[in-house]
Amino acid sequence: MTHALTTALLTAPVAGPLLASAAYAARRRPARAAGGPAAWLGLLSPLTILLCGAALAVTVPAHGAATAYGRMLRADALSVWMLLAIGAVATLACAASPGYLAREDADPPTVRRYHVLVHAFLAAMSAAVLAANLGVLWTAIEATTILTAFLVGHRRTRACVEAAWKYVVICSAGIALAFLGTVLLYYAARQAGISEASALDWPALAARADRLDPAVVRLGTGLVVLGFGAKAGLAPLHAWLPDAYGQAPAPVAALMSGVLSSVAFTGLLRYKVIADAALGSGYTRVLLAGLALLTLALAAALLLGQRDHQRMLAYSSMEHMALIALGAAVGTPLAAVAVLLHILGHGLAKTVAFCASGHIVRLRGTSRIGRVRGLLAEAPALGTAFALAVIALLGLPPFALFAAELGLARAGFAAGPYCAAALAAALALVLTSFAALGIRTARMLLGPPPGGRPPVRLGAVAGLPLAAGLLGCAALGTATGPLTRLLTAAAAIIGGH
Amino acid sequence: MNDAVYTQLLDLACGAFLLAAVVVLWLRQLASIVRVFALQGVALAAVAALLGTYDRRWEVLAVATGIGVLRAGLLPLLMRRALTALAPAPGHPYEEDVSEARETEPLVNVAASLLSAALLTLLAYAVARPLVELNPTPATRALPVGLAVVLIGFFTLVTRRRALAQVVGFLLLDNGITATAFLAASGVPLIVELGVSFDVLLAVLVLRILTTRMRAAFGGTGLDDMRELSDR
Amino acid sequence: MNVIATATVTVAGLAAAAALAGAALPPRARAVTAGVCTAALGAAALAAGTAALGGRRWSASLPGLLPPAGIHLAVDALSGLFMAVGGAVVLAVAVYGIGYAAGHGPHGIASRGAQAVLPVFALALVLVPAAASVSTFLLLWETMALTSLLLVLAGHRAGSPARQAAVRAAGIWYAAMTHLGFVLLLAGLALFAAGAGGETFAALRAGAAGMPPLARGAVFTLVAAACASKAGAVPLHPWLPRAHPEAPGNVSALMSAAMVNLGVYGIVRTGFDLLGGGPRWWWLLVLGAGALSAVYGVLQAAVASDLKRLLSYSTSENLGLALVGVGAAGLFHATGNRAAASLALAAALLHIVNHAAFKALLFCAAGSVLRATGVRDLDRMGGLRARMPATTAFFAVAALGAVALPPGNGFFGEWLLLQSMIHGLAVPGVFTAIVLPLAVAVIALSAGLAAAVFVKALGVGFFARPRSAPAAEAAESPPTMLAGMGLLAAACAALALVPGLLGDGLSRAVAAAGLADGRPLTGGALGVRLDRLAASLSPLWVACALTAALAAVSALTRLTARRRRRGNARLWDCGGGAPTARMSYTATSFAEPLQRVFDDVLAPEQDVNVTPISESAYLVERVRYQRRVPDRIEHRLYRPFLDTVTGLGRASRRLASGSVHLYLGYGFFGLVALLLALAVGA
Amino acid sequence: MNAAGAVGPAAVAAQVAAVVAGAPLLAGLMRQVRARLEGRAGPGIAQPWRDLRKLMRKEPITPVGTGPAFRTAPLLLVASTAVVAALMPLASTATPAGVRSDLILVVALLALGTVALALAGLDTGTAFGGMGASREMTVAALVEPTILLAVFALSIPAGSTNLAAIVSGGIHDSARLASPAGLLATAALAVAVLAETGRLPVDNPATHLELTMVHEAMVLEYAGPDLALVELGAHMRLTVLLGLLASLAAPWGIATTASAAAVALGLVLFAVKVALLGAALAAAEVFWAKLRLFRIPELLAGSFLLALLAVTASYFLTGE
Repeated sequence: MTHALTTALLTAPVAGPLLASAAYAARRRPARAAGGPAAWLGLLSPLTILLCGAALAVTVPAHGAATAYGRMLRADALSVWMLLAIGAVATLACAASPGYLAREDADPPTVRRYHVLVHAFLAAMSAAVLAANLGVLWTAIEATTILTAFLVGHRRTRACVEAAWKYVVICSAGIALAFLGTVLLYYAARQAGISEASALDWPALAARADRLDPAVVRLGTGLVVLGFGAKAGLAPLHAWLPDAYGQAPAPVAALMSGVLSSVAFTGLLRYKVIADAALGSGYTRVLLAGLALLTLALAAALLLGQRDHQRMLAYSSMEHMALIALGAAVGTPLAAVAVLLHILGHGLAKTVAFCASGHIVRLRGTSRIGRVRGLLAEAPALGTAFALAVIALLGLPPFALFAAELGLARAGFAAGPYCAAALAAALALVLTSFAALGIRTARMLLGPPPGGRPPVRLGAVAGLPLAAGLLGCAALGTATGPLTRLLTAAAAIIGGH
Repeated sequence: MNDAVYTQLLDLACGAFLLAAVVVLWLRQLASIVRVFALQGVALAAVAALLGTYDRRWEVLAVATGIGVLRAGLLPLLMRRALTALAPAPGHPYEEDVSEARETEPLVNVAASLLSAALLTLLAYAVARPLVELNPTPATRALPVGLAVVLIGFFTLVTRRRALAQVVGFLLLDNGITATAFLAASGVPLIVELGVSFDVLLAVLVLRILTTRMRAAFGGTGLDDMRELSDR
Repeated sequence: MNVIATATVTVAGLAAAAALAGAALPPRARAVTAGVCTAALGAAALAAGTAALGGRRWSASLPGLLPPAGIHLAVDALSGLFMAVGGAVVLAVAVYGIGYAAGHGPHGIASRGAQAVLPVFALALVLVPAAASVSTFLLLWETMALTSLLLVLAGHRAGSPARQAAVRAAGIWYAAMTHLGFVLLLAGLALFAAGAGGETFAALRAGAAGMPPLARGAVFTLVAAACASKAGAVPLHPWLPRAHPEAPGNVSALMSAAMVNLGVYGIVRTGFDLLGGGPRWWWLLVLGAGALSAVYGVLQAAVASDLKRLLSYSTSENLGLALVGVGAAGLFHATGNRAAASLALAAALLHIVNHAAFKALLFCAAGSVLRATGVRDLDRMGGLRARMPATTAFFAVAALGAVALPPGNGFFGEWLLLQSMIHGLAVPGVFTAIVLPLAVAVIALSAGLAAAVFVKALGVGFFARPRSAPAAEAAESPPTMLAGMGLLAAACAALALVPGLLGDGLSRAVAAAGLADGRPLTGGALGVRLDRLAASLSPLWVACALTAALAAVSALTRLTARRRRRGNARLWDCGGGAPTARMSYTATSFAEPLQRVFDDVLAPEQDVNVTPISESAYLVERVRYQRRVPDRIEHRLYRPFLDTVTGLGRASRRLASGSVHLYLGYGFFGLVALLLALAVGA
Repeated sequence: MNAAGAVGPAAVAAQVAAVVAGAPLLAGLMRQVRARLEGRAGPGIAQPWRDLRKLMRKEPITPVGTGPAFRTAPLLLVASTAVVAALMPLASTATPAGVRSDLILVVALLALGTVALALAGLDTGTAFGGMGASREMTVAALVEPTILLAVFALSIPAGSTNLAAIVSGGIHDSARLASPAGLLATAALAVAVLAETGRLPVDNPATHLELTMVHEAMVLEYAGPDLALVELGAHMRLTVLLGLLASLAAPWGIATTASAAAVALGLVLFAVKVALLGAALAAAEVFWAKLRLFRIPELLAGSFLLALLAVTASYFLTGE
């Protein structure tokens, strides 16, 4: 593969969305608020990400990691996997956006701002995934916070402002801790004789991690786990999640829950690789498993008393991120495969769930669970999509999360008594969440149509992304097909030691 | 500059840096808090400059200048303007209302806050021991100061009821991290530093905009009003 | 190409075709096409199972599917038995389902979704026994659970609000309990795979012996608990008497006759084949759970007045009996009595086959009644034999099987079970001396009570006179439903008369479980003889003798009687004279003596409300009497737990109070805790 | 076919004939014994036969609203009992039916008759029919564990549930019968027989008082030939069950070879044994009162305990 092509493939996922964002910003006169062919141009940038991801998925497992701009951008199998996740989820979310904006009756400036921010957000996520430098990774992730803050506060209502404030303050504080951790790691690297230029360069650090001072790495990794954990929705800095996801526009909530949290978690995984090489896997295992169990317990407890379906989905995200964290804690190759499957599967399923949830809010004017009844009868297509998405999120076959949770359980029980105990506790908590989520979904979906109104049609435009997401999730759970090599290679990066 | 003077000056700057953080906890007037924060920015810039001068690394000096401009100039300026924007307009019926300008009643009262700050500083010393032991130089010996400011900043964030006070808390946290970076390794690579500063600036801008919207939506910037989104 | 392979591929293809037909075709064609394809699927599975019972084997693996584990399938005689049972039930019930769906509106079981899901359920049902790796087993198991859950919910918008609420509650209970089972199974099998160092069944078999006893015990306990829950064993049963009644008729037939069996399959496969048997306490657990379910299930059935609820509790009872057999087999195996062990296992498997036949028929008949009358309450039925003669006849045939009396098909299985118990005592051991008599008593008590249960169901539900308008206006079911039930009735008859034909297949199945060192029972069309034990039985002979005696008595009566023509007369009723339908005995009154006898176990709740007329406190205007027999285990075991959990959920809302300070405080304390831990740890 | 080959089938036929013909006589004997003990003259032991003849001559009646179950139940009752009579080694163990004379099968066939009658009772749709059926099934359900456990206890020494094997084992090894296990099991079985046949103290065959009826309430609607069959069936059940008890407790005299003389002797001894048992039972009934329905479980629990003790005793005494 030529160097130019590699550079192009690595640049496009960042540059494409940035260009799109700039184009939207430059367009002074949006013809109509939403809809029309112009609205669909927004699909170009996520498709760029997806296509670059696909192209890299072919080359990277075969030829090893690709780099560009003097090792500023670097795509290994893990990055490519995440790029695919971003591309897939973003394509669905962007396809759902015109419909969302049309329903919101947003005025042209709002629509423009929405598009500008969403595409910039995509660029930031791609950058975070492709960054070889841990500092750049951090910058990109903090950039996503800032960009999404406006998207969370998109509607400027009291609730939106409140959610945005909490989001920015909690996430910024958390991510600042991650930066402190990064600084300490840099200090350790410099003291280990690594040059200034490559002291934050991930491949260099990972290769020479065994020389780092254990005590400093321990402190730094702890801070990073707390910090990126905040962004990934792990306890203790998790509390912004339900507020932000509940107030953000549905496609943005889908993006945040579906990929942003896992992008942050992948960042964390990069540090974990370094820490494991420096300290052995025990430290991060205890840390991640502890946080994962805490998060699972919180999510289960809060799901049990939940009365709002968007917040319910947010807590379900916490639950899934905790399972992903648990998989990372287990850390065997099988667990790593499970984690990656979980990330992509959860992204797709949660996107569908959030988009469907947005439609439900629009249909009933509320997100209270108690106010939604007989959804399957009232809006069959929407109800079915929501039901299937929840089924996928509950970890039932044929969706990818089933395969992932199966792999996680097998890996966890094989990784020693402590992991097995943690996993047993996790399974009990997952069961609680399952029941809570199931009861609430059943309440919303089942029963006769309220008021005997005729069924509401969802329409092809709104329905297509939902169907595509579900199909993708199911296909991934059935067979990984051409992605198998990529999956194995990516798993080797985080669990191959 | 000989070693003794350098150490003296560095310790002085670090002391001022920590003191400023503690004073922020002590004060109630938001305007004074912003002023003290600006002073802390100066101390931070001084630390950076001292390190650069001692190591004769001129690019560090440049970074120190940038930091000085940002932390002692730009950010306090932004906050002062936010503060004036928040103050009731002349002729407003609540013109005399000073609640927007004061952190009247923090979640943890001032005495307890100061005590906590002392404990947090001790914690920072305990935690930073391995950092110092790795490479004991005058700069790294001051590392606990950076960590202490991080903790104090976080503490401010948790306990202050005014939106602006919380922003200051966040910035204290950030100052602490920057100080740690300088003391530990003379700062992170330039591109990272740029990115970080840019992000911090943007974060403050976002928070400022949100403060304005908050005032429009809630009629004030008291964070206790914002409890609509909950599971209760 | 192997017969089983061809049949399995056909099964998969037909399932896909049926699901597509169910999802895509217009309503009228939907039920017929999907039904025919599903029936063919059942037939193919039956063929595969029969071939496997005949001694053929097959295995395959598809590494590309279900990342990262791959799919592994293998069919031996044990799988074959369950495949054949599942296939046969699917075949008959699918035929029945064509007519059944036609009688329902566009929603419910005839809807697009239900018709598309049903074939997938059938597919999972027949393929679970063919799974040959942990992941495959779990995938199929969970697919089966999910699809059956969706089908249980099919009636969520039909009927009264109370019925809708019942469907919803049933769905939730079912989902939660089945997921609990899945989690247990997942934990157990994952532990097993970890201990054995591989996840295919072949690897498990090879690695099981090397595992420490504690791990083996944990694996078995977890798997057995999960499977017992699937089999509706007490105390993990509460989903069963809720879900089976609320499901549409054909679905409850599939669930009760085919799905629950797989619980027993799981225990047999794991306990005997994969783990290679284990210590006594494993099997005592199984036997205890089985005995408890048998007695508790039949007692609840005895006092139930809802026909489908009665049938579901009876499922609990019969699967309990099968578990008693499995437990006894394990116990004998652990004490070295291999002959009795293989006999007990054969008895358990045979009982499952028999139960599948009669329970499918019972549920189909109950579905027909429900479809014709809309009534499930026995107290409101009655007199159906006149309006629905064929359905009544089918129900009677099945009920005869269910009461385990000759010439019904249930008798032989229970006879075999008792034989194994009697011969199991030949091997000394204080343990067996105490456990076996109690097991025999349990079997006998459940058989006795089952007779009362089905006399009630048949006598009160179908005989006498109609006790409500819908029952009086019932009409016989359409031909396809009758055809489906006819198939099942034929199966019942065949099993009743010539169970010996199953002998070789059963011996192979028991051998596949790793138990038999010979053939536990041999037999042909005429009778069955037990290997090494002096016992034989010829159901065909019994049936012939009974028929001959009946004919002789009938002929003699006619010969000796003076007047041949029968005259009609009013009912006498001890001089009370032709009573009205309201005066006849209801199911509730029928069960009253039993309920009083077992008062302490059942703990019925009753409620008497006396309203005096306004003028006088002594004259009564109205007395309202209400009595319910709640599921006591559910009340005492599950309710408090559920209330605690709900309370916890309510209390935990305070964790998300909306205060940003609290939220940041979580992080701050987390940070301080981490730093303290690091400072102290260093 | 040689003579020995013909003796077997002949013995079966003789058994059935003896039971059918003797059952009303047994009932008559018992009533006569009772009458004499109570100081009455009594109608003579052939009275049940006269009753049956009278009933057979009457018009068959179908009450309105009853169905096939009502009509076939009497036939099934008599037929199943006749099959049992054929199966059991009452006079000879060496019959062609002997190999199939499984104790569990016998118990099940007797239960089949009970179930058929209970269904017939429900089929009438009357309050009494339902009540009788309900009580009958309650008692039958509770008797079942006792009977099977007693069967279990008796089968252990023989290692088989085959009645012929048990009986011939008893003849050859008399010590078994006198063992604690044998005695306990026989006692348990005796109580179960009382309950199964509807004798005092479980049920009073002579009562027609609403509150005390069990069996009679169930068959209240029968008349004419149907009633005759029901009555005959009840007598046959009693005979067969007493015969079972006699065969198990005192098997002496039952032919174990296919010789005509032995079979004839066995038949005579069978009649004597059953008559003695019946007389003893009738004598005892004079001194018993009927138990309340809800006290019956206590009686049955007692007999269950006996049966359980029998099993454990048989284990501890033979299982070394």
